[in-house]
Amino acid sequence: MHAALIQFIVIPVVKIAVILGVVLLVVAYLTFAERKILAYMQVRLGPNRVGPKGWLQPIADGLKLFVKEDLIPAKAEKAVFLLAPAMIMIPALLAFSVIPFAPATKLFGLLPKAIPPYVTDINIALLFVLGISSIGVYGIILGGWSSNNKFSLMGGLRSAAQMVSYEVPMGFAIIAVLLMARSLSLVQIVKAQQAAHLWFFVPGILALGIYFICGVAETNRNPFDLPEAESELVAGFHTEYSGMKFAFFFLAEYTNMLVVSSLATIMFFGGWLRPFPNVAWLSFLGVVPPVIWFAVKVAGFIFVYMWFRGTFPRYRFDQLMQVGWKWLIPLSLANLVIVGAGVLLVKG
Amino acid sequence: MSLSQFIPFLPEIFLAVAGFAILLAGISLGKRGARGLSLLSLGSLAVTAILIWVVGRPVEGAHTILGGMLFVDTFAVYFKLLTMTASGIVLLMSAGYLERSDYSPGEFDALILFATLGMMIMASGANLVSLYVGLELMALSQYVLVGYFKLELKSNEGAVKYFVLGALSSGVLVYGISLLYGALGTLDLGAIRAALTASDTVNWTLNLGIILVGFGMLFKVAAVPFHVWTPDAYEGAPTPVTAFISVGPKAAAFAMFLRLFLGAFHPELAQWRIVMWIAAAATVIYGNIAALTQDNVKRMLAYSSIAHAGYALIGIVAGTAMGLWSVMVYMLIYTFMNLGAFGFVIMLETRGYAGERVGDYAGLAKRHPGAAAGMLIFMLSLAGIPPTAGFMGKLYVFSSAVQAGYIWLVVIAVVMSAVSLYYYFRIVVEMYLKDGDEDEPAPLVRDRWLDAMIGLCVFVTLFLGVYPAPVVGLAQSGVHALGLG
Amino acid sequence: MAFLSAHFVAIVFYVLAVLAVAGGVGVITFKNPVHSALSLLGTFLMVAGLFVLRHAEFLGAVQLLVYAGGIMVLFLFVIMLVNVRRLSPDAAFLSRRAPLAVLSGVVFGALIAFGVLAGSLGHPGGGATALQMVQGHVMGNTEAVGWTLYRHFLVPFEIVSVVLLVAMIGAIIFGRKDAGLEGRGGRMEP
Amino acid sequence: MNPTMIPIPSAWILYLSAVLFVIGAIGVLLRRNGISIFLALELMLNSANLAFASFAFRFAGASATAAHALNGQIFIFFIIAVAAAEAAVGLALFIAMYRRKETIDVDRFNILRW
Repeated sequence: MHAALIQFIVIPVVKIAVILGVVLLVVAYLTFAERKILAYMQVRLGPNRVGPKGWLQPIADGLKLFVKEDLIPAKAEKAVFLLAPAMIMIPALLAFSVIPFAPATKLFGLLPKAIPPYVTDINIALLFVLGISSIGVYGIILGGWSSNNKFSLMGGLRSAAQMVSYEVPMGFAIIAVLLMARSLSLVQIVKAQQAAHLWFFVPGILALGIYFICGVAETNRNPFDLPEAESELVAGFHTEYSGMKFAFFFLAEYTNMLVVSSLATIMFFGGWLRPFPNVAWLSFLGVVPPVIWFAVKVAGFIFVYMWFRGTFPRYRFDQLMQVGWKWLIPLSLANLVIVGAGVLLVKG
Repeated sequence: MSLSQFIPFLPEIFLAVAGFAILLAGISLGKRGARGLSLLSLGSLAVTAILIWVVGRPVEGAHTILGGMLFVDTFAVYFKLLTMTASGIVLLMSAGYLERSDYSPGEFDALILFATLGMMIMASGANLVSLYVGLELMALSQYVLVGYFKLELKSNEGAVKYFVLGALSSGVLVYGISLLYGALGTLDLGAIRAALTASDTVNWTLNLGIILVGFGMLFKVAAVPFHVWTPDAYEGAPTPVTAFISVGPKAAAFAMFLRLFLGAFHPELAQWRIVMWIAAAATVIYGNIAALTQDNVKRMLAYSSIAHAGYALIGIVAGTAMGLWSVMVYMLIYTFMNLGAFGFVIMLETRGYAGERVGDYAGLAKRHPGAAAGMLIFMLSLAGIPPTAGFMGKLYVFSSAVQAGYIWLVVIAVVMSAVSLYYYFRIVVEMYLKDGDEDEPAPLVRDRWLDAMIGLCVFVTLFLGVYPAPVVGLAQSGVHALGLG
Repeated sequence: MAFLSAHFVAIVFYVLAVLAVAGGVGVITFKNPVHSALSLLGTFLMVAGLFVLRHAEFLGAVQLLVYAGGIMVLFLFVIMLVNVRRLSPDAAFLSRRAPLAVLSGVVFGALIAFGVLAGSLGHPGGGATALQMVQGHVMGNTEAVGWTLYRHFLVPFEIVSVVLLVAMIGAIIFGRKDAGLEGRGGRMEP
Repeated sequence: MNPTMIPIPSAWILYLSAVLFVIGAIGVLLRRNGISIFLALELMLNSANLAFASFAFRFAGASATAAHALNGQIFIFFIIAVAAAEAAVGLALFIAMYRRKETIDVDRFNILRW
């Protein structure tokens, strides 16, 4: 009985708590990282007043948002208005329940038996993440609608169209990975890359490109940040939000970036695997724990996100739709055919 | 699954590809290509028919293909060719109509072809999954076609009502299928029939499932009390579409109806017969009574088509081999006579919805004796007066019911046929006995293709009225496919 | 604790079922279509959970992706686009048809319940392995569904692709604004 | 799943599906707004899906019917696909009509009698 208690209640709860804590902390510092990186790209200093070199800035930001007055517009649809931030944050965090950061570990011998550090490994993990992240669009569309503000509504509707459109090529790009890995389990996808002696970004370079572009669009980041386009929509769907509720939208964006980057790492860059995991003379790289390898790769993708933000101008809405429907979807279909043929040739 | 297994499926594959090609051709040809596209579509239907004749015909021993998804039998071939003929006639009738309208013909023709594909699947489905999917393909194409004139409010409204009720009926159908599946554990028609034959206990899950599937089918054939959509959809739709949905989809729905109820569910005949009896009687009575008061010809023909569905249902109630082939024959005859009647409505419709009122037919005989004579023949046939085909169709259906012992149903149907004379002859009276507005006579569309198609329908209606044997023979060969007789 | 672990499935079922029914009731009672749609979304999510409970994991994910992530977004999109708030309130339960509708619904429900009962479907049996079997090997629900779909149900699968094509044609026909056809234009589009 | 867990009877889910079906049917009869009717219809389709899933699970338990167990899940797949297609067409239809008429209240269609 006690074993069951530990196995089914204690361990999962601890895991969930740790992962939630780490993710939220990382997300908070992502905002800091973004400001710093943008600052360096624009030859500025960035936040540097709170704490040493500004390192306590996210905490100050959090405090500010927490104590700020929470406004609800008089004619807003109150229940939905309150629901919207939750509906964007919860799916973003839920996705982390299936993302494998590292293989099962004894934590340097601290644990009696190896325990996987991720919450669960289900055999439809990839579909689950896709499905969960497609729920995220509700937060935006409902937030925009319930604010009773035309600009917010336009932002919300734009976002709905954008996210639904870009889900299609994203799905096709992911199918290419599935063809190579032959599993929907994220753990199995990583193991397949180990077994194949090849990270999937090599045969799936096109899929990676499509996936990441769609990922940028799905997270409403520059150059696809039309839903919040400051200059035309005065911050779009979250114009009317303030305080903690605004913080939720803000953090959800970064959480989603983290999800997209983690998935990209897992599907194309071998997840927690060190570079060349099967080359013996490189085994000294194994000194670095797998979770660090994972973090480094994810950080790379996050940097690309911020790089985009620092360099690209925003698309116009019709251009955005054109890119999605006329370029990415045909391209991803073509990629699917190519990868499928390749898999057939190699594996028979 | 080897590639050679797909050979009997080639007609369907070809039609799908052709539909897609015509869609693309329509985009490049634009609004001027109505006639060319119609011919192209007709050509692809013809090729499909030839393919059916070459590869899609039943072979000894192999009754289902592709893992038990589709039947290859004479019943399927009969209904496939019937629905394809109906689609072909509609395509030619609609070319001029579309030319006069502002709407592009490419999507129209493609949708007709896709709907035809759906009907072919309905006629040959051997599994509830393929039947359902075929039904939905047909239904979705129809919704779009009914609303095709999207700037006409009537077209919009007809489509919305049709869509809402159609979706409701498919929901009911699907729930019925789920209960059937729950009761029997299979979706395969052959297996369902075998299971029903084997068991002799009354299973309520099963019966409820059959009834719900029956409701879904009654909706698709527009039988009372599931007819509500019919007048609105018929009146609102562009007239060629009305002509189309009144024949092809109805025939396909009856094909599926027969396949299910006289094929798979036949062992449970005693359980569902009473429902069909009531539906048939109600449909015949309501359709004919409601048609009496209509002033709009399309609406009148809508109620008339409800009544005709009722007549055909009588054959299903009979539940015998003769009931089966009489319904098959009836659908063919109905297709030609109804298409002909709608052809005349198209002819009188110069632009928009003008020429739809009964009064617009006044004095037609004086100005256009040929057209009036043709309309007279279709009205006679729809009313069931010899020597037209309509009479023969009714004769077969009614005698099958008499043989099965359903005298009262036949009495009701005969009485109601007499009632129907009133509204069919209202048009005849308008045409021959009334003087139209001499100053401003309703113009008539001169379109040689339309004339030719109406001529074809006149010919078939008269020919089958005096010599129905070939069609009866064809239909009778389909009886065996369903395991009756 | 023992009770909890033994009746885990039942507890999950009850929670999902109650929420699903509550969502369903919400769909038909809320006056604002947006609220109806949201409550339907809730029901869809619960049904996805029930699919997983019945070892239809793949379909649970598809339900999430297609229904929750696609169809309902489309609904909300359209509701917001046509600005249903401007319509008259949907005072359904005040109409005189209400008692009739509820009565017929209840009768129908009783019929189904009776059908289920009389069909002696109450037995608790059920198994997961047959739902994960691919050619005699237990692999997983996704693999099994995929295998059956492409092996046995290829024809309907192909036909469904045509159905989706027709849906696309229809949506484009109704949705597009033809410059030649429509005189108005200038409508605000997102 | 823990093998000591007590499974729930299939009939429960069937009852739930019947309840949802009836709620949907009542909704279709009561609502007048086209989109609300359509929402209720989706509820009905989902109830059928639920019934299929339940039956499929039940058949998977008995060796005689296990071979057909997956067919139920396959049907759900097709229902979902068709429902998506229907939603696309139906909603586009509502939009087209709204553009014409600025209403989607089915009772207010007065050109054609209901």
